[in-house]
Order: sequence, then structure tokens, then C-alpha cells
Amino acid sequence: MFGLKNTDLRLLLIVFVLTMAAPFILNPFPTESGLAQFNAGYPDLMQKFVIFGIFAIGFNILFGLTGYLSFGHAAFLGVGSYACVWMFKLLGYNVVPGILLSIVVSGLFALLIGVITLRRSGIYFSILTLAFAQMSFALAYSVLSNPKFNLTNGETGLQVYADDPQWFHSDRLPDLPHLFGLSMRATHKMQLGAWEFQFNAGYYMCAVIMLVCFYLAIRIFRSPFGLMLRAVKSNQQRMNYTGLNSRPYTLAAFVISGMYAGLAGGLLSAVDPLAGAERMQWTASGEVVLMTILGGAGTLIGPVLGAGLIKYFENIFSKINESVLHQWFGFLPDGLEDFVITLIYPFVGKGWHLTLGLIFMLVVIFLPGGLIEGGQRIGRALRGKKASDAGKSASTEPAE
Amino acid sequence: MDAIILQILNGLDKGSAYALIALGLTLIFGTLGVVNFAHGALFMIGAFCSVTLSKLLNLSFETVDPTQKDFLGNPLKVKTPYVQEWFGPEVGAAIIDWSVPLAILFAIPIMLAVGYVMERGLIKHFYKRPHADQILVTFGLAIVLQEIVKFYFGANPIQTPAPDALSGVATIGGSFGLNISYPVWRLVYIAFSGLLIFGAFAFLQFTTFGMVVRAGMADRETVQLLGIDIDRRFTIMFGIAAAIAGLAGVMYGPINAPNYHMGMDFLVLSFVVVVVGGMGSLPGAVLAGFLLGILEAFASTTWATTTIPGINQIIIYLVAIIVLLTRPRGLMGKKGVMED
Amino acid sequence: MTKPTLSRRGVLKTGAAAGVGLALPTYLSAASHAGFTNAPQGGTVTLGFNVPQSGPYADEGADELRAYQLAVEHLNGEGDGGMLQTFSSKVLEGNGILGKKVEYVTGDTQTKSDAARASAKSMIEKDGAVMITGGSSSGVAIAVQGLCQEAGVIFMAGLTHSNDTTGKDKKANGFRHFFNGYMSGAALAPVLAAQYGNDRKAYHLTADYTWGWTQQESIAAATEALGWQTVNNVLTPLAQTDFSSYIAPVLNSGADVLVLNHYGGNMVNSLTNAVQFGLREKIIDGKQFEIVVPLFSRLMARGAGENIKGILGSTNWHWSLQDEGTKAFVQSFGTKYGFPPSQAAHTCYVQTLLYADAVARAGSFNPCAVVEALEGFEFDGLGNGPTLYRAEDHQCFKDVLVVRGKENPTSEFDLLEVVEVTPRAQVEYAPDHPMFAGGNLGQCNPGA
Amino acid sequence: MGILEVKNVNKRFGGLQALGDVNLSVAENTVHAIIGPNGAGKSTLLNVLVGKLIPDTGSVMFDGQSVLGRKPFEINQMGISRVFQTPEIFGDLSVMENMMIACFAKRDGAFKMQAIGSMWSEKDVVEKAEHMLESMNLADKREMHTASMSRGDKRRMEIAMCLAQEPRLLLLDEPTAGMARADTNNTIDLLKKIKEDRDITIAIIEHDMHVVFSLAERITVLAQGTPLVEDTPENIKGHPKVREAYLGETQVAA
Repeated sequence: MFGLKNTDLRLLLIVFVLTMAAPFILNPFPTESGLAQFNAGYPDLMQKFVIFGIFAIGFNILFGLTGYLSFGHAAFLGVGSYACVWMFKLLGYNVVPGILLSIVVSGLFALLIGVITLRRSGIYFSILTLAFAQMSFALAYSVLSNPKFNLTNGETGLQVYADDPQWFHSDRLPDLPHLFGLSMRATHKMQLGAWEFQFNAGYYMCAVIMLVCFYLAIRIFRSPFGLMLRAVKSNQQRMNYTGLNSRPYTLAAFVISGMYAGLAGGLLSAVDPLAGAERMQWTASGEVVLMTILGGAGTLIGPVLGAGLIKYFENIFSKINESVLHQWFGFLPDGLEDFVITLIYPFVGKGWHLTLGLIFMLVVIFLPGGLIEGGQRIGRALRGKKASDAGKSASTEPAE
Repeated sequence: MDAIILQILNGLDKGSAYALIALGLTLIFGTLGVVNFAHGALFMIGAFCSVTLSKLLNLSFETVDPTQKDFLGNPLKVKTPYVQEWFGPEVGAAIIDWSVPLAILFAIPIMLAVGYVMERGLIKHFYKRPHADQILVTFGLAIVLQEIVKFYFGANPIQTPAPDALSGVATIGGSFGLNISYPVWRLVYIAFSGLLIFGAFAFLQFTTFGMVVRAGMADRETVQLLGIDIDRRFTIMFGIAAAIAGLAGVMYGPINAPNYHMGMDFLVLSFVVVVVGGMGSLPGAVLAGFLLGILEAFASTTWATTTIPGINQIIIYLVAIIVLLTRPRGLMGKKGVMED
Repeated sequence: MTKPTLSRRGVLKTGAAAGVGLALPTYLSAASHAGFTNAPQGGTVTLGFNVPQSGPYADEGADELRAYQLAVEHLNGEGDGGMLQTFSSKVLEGNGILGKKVEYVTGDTQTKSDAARASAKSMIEKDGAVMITGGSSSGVAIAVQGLCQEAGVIFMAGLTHSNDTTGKDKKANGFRHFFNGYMSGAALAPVLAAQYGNDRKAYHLTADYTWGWTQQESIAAATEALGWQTVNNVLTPLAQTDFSSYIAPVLNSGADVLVLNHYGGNMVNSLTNAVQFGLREKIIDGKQFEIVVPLFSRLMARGAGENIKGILGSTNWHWSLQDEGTKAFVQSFGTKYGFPPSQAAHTCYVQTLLYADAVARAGSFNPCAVVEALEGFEFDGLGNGPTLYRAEDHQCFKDVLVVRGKENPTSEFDLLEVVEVTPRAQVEYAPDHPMFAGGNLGQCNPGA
Repeated sequence: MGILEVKNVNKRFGGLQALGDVNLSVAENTVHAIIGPNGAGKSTLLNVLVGKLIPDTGSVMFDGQSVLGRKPFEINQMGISRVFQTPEIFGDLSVMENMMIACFAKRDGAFKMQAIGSMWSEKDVVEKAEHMLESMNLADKREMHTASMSRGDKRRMEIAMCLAQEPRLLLLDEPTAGMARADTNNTIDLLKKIKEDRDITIAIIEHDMHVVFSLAERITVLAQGTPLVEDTPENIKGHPKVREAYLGETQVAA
């Protein structure tokens, strides 16, 4: 079905079920329980999961397949965001033109940068992309936001003002981004006993787009083009002496992944109409690199998992403060309670970066293939295969 | 003329920091083949060695002075550092005053140890792993180190002033008809960096240890075939690279107050410096460091920013792009390094 | 948050997809509830404290959080009550807000617009926060203020000094207690003229982003009105750490005053560098060279160490003030944490009290009722003298402090001395002042 | 008129004359060996032929068309395939995938964007690849990662990939270097079989005289960047100049 092999189809179905049922899956704890802190099933975070999933899927098409490590992909995300908000400002809050333009603009931008940066490979390529992205960031943050020519609105971020033209806006339409009238913020809350689940229009739109992107990524991975990209990573010399021109292949991959990034940026604006320059900073580029490696570069689903994990930490762990800890451990005797909290406190709340850093290290030390390898190991352990046997199959199976 | 020389000095000053960090990065890369994203963190740890020393020297006991009141209206507790108690007020004050130069002695063993532990405990296991893995693990380590420092020292910058004797302004070039005033400590920093760079090169050039290391950088297998334990030497080299970054950090403290994220601030730039210099080339790293420092200084002048708005923000990246497009392996890079 | 006409369809669709065979879903919509976002349920009300916990402003964020915790204690009737005793409005009784116990959630803005909005959204969408407050930079404040307007909750800004927060980017649901760039200029200029004379040439170094520009504009305008000349204004990148190449040209520019429109780490470094280059020892045309830092904060002053001595600047509040409100606040903060509060802590504490008071006076958590209660509200006893929340732009008008770095501090907190308390009348401006023009407050949005 | 015509090619590296006035003609459907001592310029010549180096002067014509100034992939698409001294294959891909890449390159040219359809649904390519593997005795290793193959298998893999492209000229750069005697003989047999099975021209650069004399129909001897003699193997064996310049030392080595 869908032109996919069984294993790929199964993967796609799993992702489909997971994304569609995310509001349930991510909210396993009753609203009033102490563990509700760990619930991630609210619109903003669910949107972030799938949007950064798209970003990572796209990045993986470049990095995972060709091995070209771009350190400037956030620039495309940022350009996409700006393009989308500009459509809101000029045309109105319908997200369709904004998202389309964000893909087109970031594609063109990627083409321009790709033509220049792909003249080099290895770390030289990485630094070239980094340089372009940092320049874009610096310009967006200050120079391009000067009062005479305000393209980005600098530090504050580009947003829609009441006096913007919005040619196709009408009073009947929501005053927020919408899909032909369906507000991206429209949320249905379902109360089920002690649980509350939220179904958000913006999330489902992004989720559907992510499924399409994921599906396309599978097709690309399995296509002759995908094979050529893996050839680029494996041995460019042999590729050239096999009569293949590696440059247009890598450029195409670069542009495609730039368009994925731009789409992600456009969606970020679509669910929240403000585009900030920090989205283009090197740390943001680094983030998608980390997501991809953390999940498992070159695998289909890994980058999405990596994106989810990092966003989860950023949004959930950062919110665990001292009073939350006291709630959790209130049942312990006072002295012990304080002791436990002293132990945990540095790793949560304002210490969430520390935990994230430790996770990076642990994953890369113990699971060189990223989270996916962890999953495979667990899967193998469950199936009870012999270790030697399993190691062999892992090395010969094509990246999944 | 004065203005130009001033900006050259400023450039040398910035360049010193870039060059020292880039030198260490290149040493680690050249010897171990490891992309060390935690190198900025080593620079930061160096700076915090001097913060720690100055805190230690300022360890005080409290006496209550009933004549003064604190902000809550309670009697004021007056703090007297132990060093002043032990060595007398004047000597004690002088020791505290000279805490930054003293921190050099304090930092060398610490940085060597940090480098050694890092290499043996972590980096060692990543020699054969892809560069992406190295980046992830060292980046994770950088975050961890940075957060630990933040946990103990807070996020705000902490002043580590230069000794009074070295914190004034020097007037130089009078005999050439120039009138340039420049902070003494910044001149000290330039001189110190020059010495350190010179020392590192001399060490590699003229000692047997250095010669073995250089040979190992060029061809690891052959050196190993000769029965030399090159790994152990590379570990020591890692320690030395860490110490260079650390000393750069110690001495940088009085120029800009150390904060926990200063390493990250320098990290990206120093990678650009290394690559512009050419991966694996030590002279390239130093040259590119100074070059980019000077260019950055000149791009910040009003003349430059009015000619091209925003040039000061992008100059380094712009130069990096131009250099890499015209010289594929940077200024002095060798063929085949990090191109796979 | 749902739009009535369309939510029904959306609800039916998702309901049908997800709710088949499950218990009948309860619809939360405008009709069945109090009519505003996150109307408090049960015996508690949740406030969202959105402060920088990572990044360069983390210490300031930590101090803000301390103040919020203190405010919550006081509102719930714990502790010594702090400024509740000195506050001119007496409707708060220490039994929470409208009898509901105050609970709070915290988030990390990272001093990035995106992250701040994400964390504010999680508080609104997940934790049901009915008010968001906090922040340590104007970009974040404006971004979060915009979000709160869209979502239909109240935003009580933390530390934000840009004119735009209550100018170009003002929003009906947003309120700022902190002062702004214009007020800094208006308060500082007369003191500068009095101390340094009317015939001065100023050289500005300005952080190259919105806040820097508006502050530079404000200070330049205010000082020029008193006869000063602005020799040059140089924009410095936000990420700059070493300002030497910007400081060096000052020496030969003929200027005799350097104005540093920097904040946070930028300010610490640029001031340190300026002092390093011996600017303060210079005599230009017989006049002592001076450095001015228009926006001071004690936490930053601490970072700048010795360099701060004798430097003039303005601040929203300082713990050494001797009014009853300040004394009560410092007493209760100092007793709890062992050191005096910063101006960021003060403004956050006051904002929480003001919000609670407005709810109590309005008798409702409905944002529109709160807006109505806060607009044009006159109060006293919160540390800044008689204060007005102006209806036209939701900016507080109060006295502004001009301070100087202390020469002989008695403790590590005693870094600033108050030179002058500039009366409120002197820093007031018309709501349509050109520096604040272009914005539109809009209508209060209660959400749904 | 040979299929490959090298005329007056000169190449200098700084002060070193790597190739001096090289003239070479490789006749179609022959096996032509180029031999010479280390530093004779064999590799430089090869790199000129495949477009990796551009000579200072002279011309290189393949089937009447100049190869100079073309990139390696273009020259390959003209019909020249190269086998490297150490096998260059796609190590992290499976044997079948390696072969398919070559088949795609033959069918679709240097670049074709086929990003959506599955590569396995390209029946003609799959069939051809399977056929190639079959004929090279690699079919049983179909799913193996090529990096884990033996040296001999890697060599066979590389040659198979080149053949899948149906080249008119196959360039072999010391194909048996570093191989054990048994592997070397296998390779010789393989090349003989290849030659028997199809119309193909083979140019081989080789050190090992055993290989050269087993395969070559004509031999060119290079010394110091210049062709010394060109003749049949029989004549070369007895040629005094060659003995002096070259064979003497290798026989000692052998």
C-alpha cells in the first residue's frame, strides 16, 4: 500500500496512530495527580513535537543520507517563519499561503546557500553553513529591523499589527491564524473521569503535514535518489568514477531539507504568529543536529524521537520547581524530604540543561546509534535473540 | 595613525584569545582526531579557576560591628579575609590583589588534570567514532560543565580585577610621535599569549616529546610501529591543550568579567578560526586567530559600520566564507584532513 | 479560546474521532463557563511565573522567582504580609484571591521570545494559569504580552524598559509597572546637567536591538533638550563581549561623556572596558570625562564590581529607600532569603499584588474586569510613592530614582546610592508622544 | 587509429617533469598494459586519462572525442571505467545496492531526480544488477555490507560494478596489488573471462609481471615520464633497454 514495503508501511502506521492519538498518549496522568507535571498532551508542546519532527526529518535527509553536516539549518527555519508571518501581514491570517510561501522562500534560500557551500565538504562545509546562518541571524536581529527597512522586527520578532494591510482579512474570520476559518487555536477539551484530553486544530493540521512529510521521507529513502544520497555518504570518489555527478544530488538533498526546515518554520508561525530571530541562531541549528544524532542519524523515525525528547525536556523539566518537588515528596519525613529534594533539584527546573547535557553524553556513550539503537536492543531482548546473532543483523540491515 | 594602531592592538588582543583557544583545538584535533566542542568550556573553567582562587583568598571570618547596621537594621557583620589575618593587612591585601597572576600557578595543575581526566575518561572512547558522535558527546560535556559552574557561581559575571599595578593605562609610542594610551593588562595579555604560543611551538619543535607528537600527528601508525606509546603522549598533549585554553581563560578574566557561558561565546568563533586557519595546522590557527581579531576590530570602527551597516556583526563569517571558497583548505590547511 | 462558530464543527469532528465509545465528553466553551480563559475552578487559582532560569539573566530570574514566592505567601496569608500592610488598597485579606488559594507554576523564558512564548503557552494550556507575569527583557515581554492578548489572559510585565512595551506594542491585556527609556531620560537629564554642566558632548554606545534604540533615542532627546550635544551613536552587536574596539575611538572623538545604552552582560563588559581604557581619568577641554549608564540594576552593578563607583544612572526602585512600603518589603524579603531584593524582584512582587488587588476589587478573574479595575488605578504604599496605572497605555507613572555607584560600600549589596528621587510629574508624557506612537491598545480579550 | 589516443602529453609538478611527451595509442578490443618502475609516471598518466589531472600540453582523445577538461563522471559516462588500486566501493551499502548504483548510472546518466518511486520497482535495473551479481559469483553475498567482504571479493565487486556500466575502456590500476598469489590468479582468470565474453578494451597499469604477461597483448614501458618502448609481450621480454631499466629489478623482487 502507498508504494511501501511492509516494514515501512508498518512504521508509517505506527507513526500515524501515535500522532493521531497523541493527546491521549501524552496525557497518561490524571490532571490533579502529582505526576500531571509529566503530561505533555497540551497543544503547544504537541505542536512543537510534530513541527520539530518535520525539521529533524528534513535535516536527516541531508545529514543522515549524504553525511553532510549542516550547522546552519536554523536559517531556513527562520526564513520560513518570516515568510509565513509576512503573508499574515499582507494577505490575512489564512495559513495556506503562508505555509506555501515559507516552503518556496526557504527552498530558494537553500538553493542559493547550497550552491555556494556545497563546493566544500566535511567540516569546511559545516563551517560555511554555520557562517551563512550566523550572518542571517545577525542581520535579522539588528540590521534588517531598522526603522527604514523593517523586514524582521528584530529582537521583538515579526508579528502582525492592527495597521497591517491584511487584504483578504474579513471580520467573519478569526483574528488569529486559521485554515479557511478553522482557528489554529481551536481546542476541544474532553473530560474523562480524572483525565482531561485536548484536541487542537493546529496540532492536527501539523500532525497531518508531518505524516505527509514522513511518508515522503520514506519514499525518498527508498528511491533511487535516496540510494544515490547514501552513495554520496559512502564513497564520493567511487561515485564520481561511476559516472555520477554528486553535486546535483547533494544540492537537491540540501534544498529538500531546507524546504522541510522552511515548512517547519512556516508551521511554527502558523500555530503562533510571531517569528523571532533567535530561531536562526547557531544554537538552534545545533539543536536539530543534536535531535538527529540523539534519535539516530540515518534512521527514519530516530530524528523525530530526538526532537520529541529535547522539546520534552525543554518544556516539561524546566517547569519542575521546588514547590512541585515538595508536593511530590511531601509524604516523606521532613529531613528525608529535604535531602531527596536537594539531590534532585539541580537536575530539574532551572537545571534542565544539565540533565539534557547528561542525556546527550549517556546516549552517545552507551547507544552509539541513538535512541533507535536503544529501541532495537530492547526489541531484541524481548524477542530473546542471541546477542551475536542480533549484532549481525543490525549491521547488515539497511538503515531504518 | 593613533587610531589605526589602537585598533591593531585591540585586534591583537581579541586575536590572542582566539588564537590560544584555536591552538588548543587544533592540537587536540591534530593529535587525537577529535572535534572537541567542550574546548570553550575549558577556557571558561580556566577563568573560573581564578574566580575560585580569589574566593578562596577572600575567605573571611565575621566580626560584629555594633556601630554599623546592615540592610535589615541588625548589627553589621564585618568580614576580614583570613589571609589578611594571617599575613597582616597589607601583605594579605597584596595577595588578594595579585590573585589573577597567582591563579596561573593554581590553574596549570588543575587544567592539566581536567584535560587528563577528560581524555582518559571520555574522549579516549571516541577516537574511532564518527565526528558527529564526538560533537554530541563533547557538546553534552560542555553543557554539563557550564551548568555545574552556573550552579555554584550563578549566571551573573564575576569581576576578577587585575592587580592595581597592572590595571592602569600605559602611554606608548611617545618616542615615535604617537600618543596611544592602552590598558596595561591588555598589553600583558598580548605578551602573555605571545609567550604561550611561542612556548607551545618551541615545545613541539625542540623537545623529543614534541617531535614524537608532531610525527604522530603526521602519521600515527608509523610512530606506533616504532614502538612508541603515542597514545600516552597524546593524552598529555590533551592536558597541555586544556592548560593553554585554561590559561587563556585565567588571563582573560580582568578584561571581561567571567561568566558561565563565556566558553560558548568563544566556541563558535574559535571553530571558525581553526577552519579558516586550516584544519590541523597549528601556525594556521594562530595566524587566523590574529587575522580575524584584527579584522573584527577594524570592522567595528564607525567608518566601517557607516560604509556597510552591520559589517561588524558579520565580518568574521564573511571572511570565513571568502577564505574557504578561495582556499579550499583554509589558509594553511593540509590535504585530506577532515574532508570525509 | 475557541471561536464559537467554528469550534462546534471542530469539536464534533474531533469528538467523533476520539470520543467514540467513551464517556460523553464535556464541552468547555464560552456558553457553559465563566466566559474567559482558564476561569479558576475549585478552591485555587493558578498564576504563571515566566522568568529566565537559564541564560545570562538567570540570576535576575531567580530573584524574580523569590519575589513571586513571597508574594504568593503574603496573598495566602502566610509570612508577615509584606507590602500588603502598607498598600493603599485594603481589599486583600490574606485569604488568597477572592477566597481562592493562590498556586503557581513556573517556566523558563531562556530570554528568547520563542521559548518564553512556549513556556507561557504551556502554563495557559496545560496548567490553567489565569495570569502570566515575569521576564527580564523587552523582547520577551512584548512577545509574551502579545500571546496573552491572543489567549485572553492578563500579562503583568516583569523587568522591561523599552518604550515599545507600552508604546508601539502595547496590548489591552498587558500591564507594565516598571519604568521605561523615556522616563530614564527625563529623570536623568536634569541631574546630569546639574552635575556635569549643560555644555557636554555625549558619545553613545547602544546595544543594537529595539530596547537599545528606544533608550538611546530617549536619553539623547532629553539631554539635547538641556544643551548637550550628541557626538556619535555607535551600535554594538548584542553578542559582543569585548567592547575595546568601540571604546578606543571615544578617546579621540572630542566627547566628554560616554553613555552606555547597554544592559546585563553587555553593560558589565562595556563599562569594565571603558574604565580599563582610563576614560574616567581623562580631562577633555578642562572637563572631567564621565560615564553614564542610564539603566542600572544592582545585580548588574555587582557584576561590574569596582567599575561602577561614581557612575550615574536610573533605576526603578532600590532597597535603601526609606518609605514604609520599601521597608516592609525589604524586611520580609531579607528575613526569608538573607539579602535585599533587586529592582526586578520588587517590580514582580508589586505586579502580583496589583493583579490580586484588581481581581479582588473587580470581584472577578475575568481579564476584562481586571483591565477595568487596573486602568486609571491610583495607589500608594508599594515603594514608589503615589502611582498611577494609566488607562491609555497601561504604563505605571511614579517617581524615578537617579542613583550613583557608591564609593564606599558597606556590604556586597550596598552598591548604589540614591542621588535624587525625580518626581512623577517630571517623567510623565502624553500617551501619543512620538516615541510611543504607532501602537493600538485594542480591546481587552477574555478569551473563551 | 586506437580507441584511446594520447598525444604529446606533458605534465609538470613544480620542477618535476611527471610526464614528458607521452604518446600512446590503445587499439580497440585489446588488452594494453602500461608498466614501469615506481615514479615512472604511471599513476599520473592514469589520472590524466580519467580527468583527475589536466595535462599542461597535449591531447587525450577517446573514440575521437577529447577527454581533457572533463570531470571524472563525464569521462566515465563517455565509456571509461576505472578500477582503483585499493578497491573503491560503497562500503556501508549492500552488494546489491552497490551494483544497482552502477546500473542506475548506466541507465540514467550522471544525474536524474527520481525521488519518489522505490528503487526496487525499477525492474530493469534490479534484473540487470541481479544478473551481474550472478555472473560474477556474488549473488550469494547479495545482502552483505561490502565493507565486510574479503579483499578479493571487494576487487571482484568493483570490477563487476565497472562492467555493469558496459564501458568501452576499462582502466585497471594495479588490480592485484597486495593480493596473495591465489587471489591474483583468480583475478587474472576473471579478467581473461571478461575479455572473452565481451567487446571491451582493457588498459592495465601493473607492477606484477606475471599479471602483465598473462593478460597483455601490447605493453608500453614508461620510464621517467616518457614511453620507452611499446611492443608485444614477447618482444618486450627480450628488449635490452627494458631489462636494463625495469625488468631486472622486478625479477629480483619476484
